[in-house]
Amino acid sequence: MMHLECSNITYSYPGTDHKVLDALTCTLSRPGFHSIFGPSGVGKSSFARLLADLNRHTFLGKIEFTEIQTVLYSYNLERLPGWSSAGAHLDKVVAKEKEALKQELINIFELSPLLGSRFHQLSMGQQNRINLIRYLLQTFDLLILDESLANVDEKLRQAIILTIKRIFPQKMFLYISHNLMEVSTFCDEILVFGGGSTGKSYGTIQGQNCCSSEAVDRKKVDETMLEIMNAF
Amino acid sequence: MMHLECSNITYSYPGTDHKVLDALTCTLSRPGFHSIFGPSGVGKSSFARLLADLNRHTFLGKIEFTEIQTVLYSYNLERLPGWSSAGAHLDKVVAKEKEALKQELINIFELSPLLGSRFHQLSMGQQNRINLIRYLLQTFDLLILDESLANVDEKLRQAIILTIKRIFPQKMFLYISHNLMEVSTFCDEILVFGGGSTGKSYGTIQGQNCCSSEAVDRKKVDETMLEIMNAF
Amino acid sequence: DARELTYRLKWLFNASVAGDIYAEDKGYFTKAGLQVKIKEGGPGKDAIKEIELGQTDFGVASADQVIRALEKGAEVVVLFQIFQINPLQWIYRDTLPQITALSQLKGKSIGITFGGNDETIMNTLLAKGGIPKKDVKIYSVRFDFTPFLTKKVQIWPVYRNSQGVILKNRLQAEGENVRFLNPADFGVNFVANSVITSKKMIETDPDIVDKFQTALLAAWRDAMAPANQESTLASIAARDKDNNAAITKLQLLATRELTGTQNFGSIDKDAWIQTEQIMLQEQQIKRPVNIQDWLHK
Amino acid sequence: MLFRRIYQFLLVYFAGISGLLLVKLLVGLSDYVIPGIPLIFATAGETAKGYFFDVLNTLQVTVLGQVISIILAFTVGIAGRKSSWIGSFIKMIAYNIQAYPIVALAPIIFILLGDGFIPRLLIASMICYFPLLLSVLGVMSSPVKDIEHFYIITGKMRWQLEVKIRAFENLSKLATVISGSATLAMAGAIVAEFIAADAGIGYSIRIALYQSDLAKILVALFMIGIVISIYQGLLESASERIQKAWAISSGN
Amino acid sequence: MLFRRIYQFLLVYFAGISGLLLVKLLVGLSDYVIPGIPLIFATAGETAKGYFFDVLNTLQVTVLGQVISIILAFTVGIAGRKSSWIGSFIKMIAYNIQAYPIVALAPIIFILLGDGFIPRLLIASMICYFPLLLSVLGVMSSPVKDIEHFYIITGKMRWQLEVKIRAFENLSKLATVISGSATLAMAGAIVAEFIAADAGIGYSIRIALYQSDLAKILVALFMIGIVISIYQGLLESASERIQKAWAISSGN
Ligand SMILES: Nc1ncnc2c1ncn2[C@@H]1O[C@H](COP(=O)(O)OP(=O)(O)OP(=O)(O)O)[C@@H](O)[C@H]1O
Ligand SMILES: Nc1ncnc2c1ncn2[C@@H]1O[C@H](COP(=O)(O)OP(=O)(O)OP(=O)(O)O)[C@@H](O)[C@H]1O
Ligand SMILES: [Mg+2]
Ligand SMILES: [Mg+2]
Repeated sequence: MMHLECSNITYSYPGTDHKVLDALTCTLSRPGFHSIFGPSGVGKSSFARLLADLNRHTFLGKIEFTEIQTVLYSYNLERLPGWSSAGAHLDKVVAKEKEALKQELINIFELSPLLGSRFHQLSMGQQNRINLIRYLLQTFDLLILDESLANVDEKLRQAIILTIKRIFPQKMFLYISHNLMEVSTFCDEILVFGGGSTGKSYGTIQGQNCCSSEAVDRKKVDETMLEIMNAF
Repeated sequence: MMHLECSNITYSYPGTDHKVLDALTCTLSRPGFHSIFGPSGVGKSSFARLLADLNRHTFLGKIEFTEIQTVLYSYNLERLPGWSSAGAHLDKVVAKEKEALKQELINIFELSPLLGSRFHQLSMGQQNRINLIRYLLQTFDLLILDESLANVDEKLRQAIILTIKRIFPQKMFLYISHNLMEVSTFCDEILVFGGGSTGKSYGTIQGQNCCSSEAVDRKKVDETMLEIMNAF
Repeated sequence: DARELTYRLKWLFNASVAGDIYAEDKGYFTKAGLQVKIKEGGPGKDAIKEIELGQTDFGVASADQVIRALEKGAEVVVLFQIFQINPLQWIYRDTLPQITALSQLKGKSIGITFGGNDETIMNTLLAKGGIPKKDVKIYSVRFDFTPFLTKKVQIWPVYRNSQGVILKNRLQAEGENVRFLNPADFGVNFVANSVITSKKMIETDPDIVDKFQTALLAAWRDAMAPANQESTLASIAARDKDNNAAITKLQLLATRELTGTQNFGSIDKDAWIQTEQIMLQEQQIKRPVNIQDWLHK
Repeated sequence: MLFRRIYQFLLVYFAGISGLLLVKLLVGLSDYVIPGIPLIFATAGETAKGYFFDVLNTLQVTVLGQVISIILAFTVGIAGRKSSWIGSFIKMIAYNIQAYPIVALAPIIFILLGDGFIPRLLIASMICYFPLLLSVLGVMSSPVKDIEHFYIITGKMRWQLEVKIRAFENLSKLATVISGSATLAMAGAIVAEFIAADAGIGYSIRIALYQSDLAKILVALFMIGIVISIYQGLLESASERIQKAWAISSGN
Repeated sequence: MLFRRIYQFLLVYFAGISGLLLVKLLVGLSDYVIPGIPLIFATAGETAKGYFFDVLNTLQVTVLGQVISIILAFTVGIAGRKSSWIGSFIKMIAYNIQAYPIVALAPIIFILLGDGFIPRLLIASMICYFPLLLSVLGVMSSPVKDIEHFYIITGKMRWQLEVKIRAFENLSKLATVISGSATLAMAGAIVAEFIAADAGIGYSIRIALYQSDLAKILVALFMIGIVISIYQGLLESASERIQKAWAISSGN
């Protein structure tokens, strides 16, 4: 079955001697909506960029993909080209056979009124959404969402996460977010990156992995949140 | 006393006929940590940019500042110039007499180990923090934080908010964020922008305005959150 | 024979090419059964190269060009020599005493175009006058006359029948008079422009060359005839819009003097030999080319 | 824009003339060194019309030459943007040819191309294209990471798209350079005419110089200035309109 | 970088020569039109050393001229970046002067400045500065909003800072243009010498042209090419090192 295994990853940016990742070992053992969680600057984005393009970086340790061919990395500062509307750009990068899926996602992402606008005319949350939707319409096995929904309101974000879980049960996602409750509620395996500038620690915590807002058991979520908090 | 009054603000971007703000009337009646809350694309940033630079925009309605001379607007996509370290840039823009305050903020913002790095070498949350701190060290009466802490982890963000409330009780802040619980817990007056693309509604809800994490009454926060949710 | 021939001049259309213009304008070529197109020259144009490349059939080149080309294996033949007196002379204000002996050049500031014919000629004059280079102030000439006009340089090289006329006229308008220093007066006969064609042309189409030469010579002779002055001026005016009638007339008079009136178009063999010798002396060429062998009968 | 250009040009031109006349007056130079006002007017009366048509003639070469150099600069700039060997090689050829002053290359060009319209056009384009190339290279070799990332990681990046993204992000820079290159093309055309042609204002300037007639040159400069101001102004207005159409006003 | 430049130049040069020789062979031309190999070698033997020093002489003017034009281009570009009347006026002057081919301006320059080193330098700088200006203008007139916002809203923006921010954000573009402008300065210096000077390789080319001596011109072109390749290569290495030092490698 699809899984990802990292052992003893140590990584520094070229020209620096600060270890951004220090002997990171972790496993994501199945498809699903997983997460990386941890304080600002702990190395989440660095790790994600490493996974997305192994060849561009030099690091110590081993990363093994099983049944994962295509890894995509999306982040919240991306932009679309400015010469035509967001909708036109979307049309360009989506294959014909995904038309139905595209329409469904556009509705859930509440993007239909915005498709005629140029990217720079959109609000930040709107930009986040139009960027993410185009990734979802590509071919991939593992998609990393690096704060890709950081500027979207919680309600809509929740709807989007639930949709992704429903539509892509066979794919692996790695959701990087600073919203503890959201991560605890909706994610499956949560890689917790802990420790600040001194030492680093890594661990995996099982999230509630809820698949609808009704299914949320607030108490259990609280437990998970506590577990994560203590992992630091 | 310091306050801000807007009546019947209607605004469209030049060249479009979509009313981004539609007859917005609101009041912020005292210094403190206030908030604008609402779904993505509702017009929060647009309103904030209007407040920050009245002269650059043409709009209908009236905005009145009382005892507010200097309005600053910060947002999460800002960058620092690349030719020297974040610390050096900070030193450049901070007046001598604020040195002590600067040191205090640096510690609370957990920035000391980062001062030697160039801006582009920082993680997103680190970039957010270094950007915000320089605004706090300027002279201002009203500071707008447009998702300025969007990419910072919750724990640190909470510490930062509490610090701001403690150190600047005489100033007015307008915090734009998508984190409902945080807004409900720590903000004073919450301007709720509601409604999506059809009609718009605006209202003010009183937040819990907690000044320490111990003081948080979870039940009351839940009530506020509910009130805000229903305001849509 | 309706074959179209081209004839490349060395310089712009003005009175100094009066005969060439006259030939085309008055149908001398057509009358000879030739179809000839004459093309204006200029600083970037080199008739010898064009002849070799087959871009033109006849052309005008200066003697030094011809000699240099021969040295490098080009096969061009001189048909006739347009100017009996080299138009390249030096102008000076009459505030200087008239130069009657070369020794008078001592101490003067003289313009020469480095690399140009005037350098070669002036060097020869100085050598002839026994004046060491350090005894004159040599000034490097560029394409504008300011140093002469502002009196920074006393003796300045000009083409006697074109710029020479213009300058003289301009200075006269300000009440200044000028004189010309003609190297020929001091025994330096450096040949100027001649009409040339390729050796191949002479071998393959001798009758065309003959007809061309005859027609052109006749045109030059007629153009220089005082009787035809008005019609020559009219032909020139149709081509040269940049000079006014008065100047053109003066230029034509000057040209007439340079082409000579008796031995019109004749090749001054001695002058050619002297030219070659001067160029050898001045190391413009490294080996003799026997120029006399390349002068058409 | 257009009227401002003309108006500004007149200001500069008459300032220049006044400066020259001042020098004339102060140093006491005669009319044949620096022409006086009456002479300038007389000369203008005689030659202005002819020169105007000469400049229009030159303008034709200018426009065509500019179009060619833009095409050339973009072709070479796009091909040379990669830091591959070929890219660096193309850049190198472009650089080297530039260092050779046209006056030295002209004889070779004439040998290979004969005379007429083509070498005139070639020289005009050669003078204009290199500065364009520099800008195009600068723009084309700096990635726009936040836009390109998606296309690269999904394997959708084509060189056409890369070029389009980079061009669009630097639209105003490229527009400045392209409309500015009009004057370069004009200068190039004039130089070409000066060296080689038998038409155009460059040719007329050569004759005036040969006659050492500064008054004529001043009239020619006036005509060149007025025509280039109009052309430049039109180009700028057009480029503004095109930019607006393609981009809708960008930035918030 | 440096060796690659030289090596590439040699490739281009010998390709060019081979092309010319091929034409010579096919059409059967004499040494006068296109010199043969023995003549080229003989000429090289006689003139190479002299020309090399001529080029070095020219290089001095080039370097100085380039420095001046960089200063000039930045001054005008910075002053002209605003869309104010003055900005547009400065731009307009810069544009207009450019359209006047140097050959037409030269007599005026000579009248005003006499002759010698100064006009040579001036002409070299004038030819080099305009393309630089275009790029500087392009860079200086596009705001970097996400960096400038803070300084504008807090009233800390000074023009120096604005310029610094925009220059820094476009460092690689400016570096391309500045190091590329070396060849422009060289071409400018050569043209200036061609028109005006009595030293430098441009002057030697003029003499060779008077004598229709293509072999000499080919040797001169070789010397120019080799020297400009070295200068260019050095500039590029230096600019790379400077960029690294100022920026640390930017981008993630
Ligand atoms: N290009 C770079 N060069 C050098 N150091 C870098 C670079 N990018 C990031 N870093 C450093 O690496 C560390 C990890 O950064 P990273 O962006 O991975 O953090 P993160 O966990 O994603 O944080 P955040 O939640 O704030 O985005 C930080 O200390 C940062 O300063
Ligand atoms: N420059 C612009 N030109 C035209 N329309 C714009 C422009 N900027 C924003 N808009 C539109 O105005 C509306 C409000 O945008 P605004 O950025 O104020 O939203 P917001 O409430 O801040 O949203 P978010 O939470 O996603 O940042 C959106 O529909 C957006 O598409
Ligand atoms: Mg990150
Ligand atoms: Mg916003």
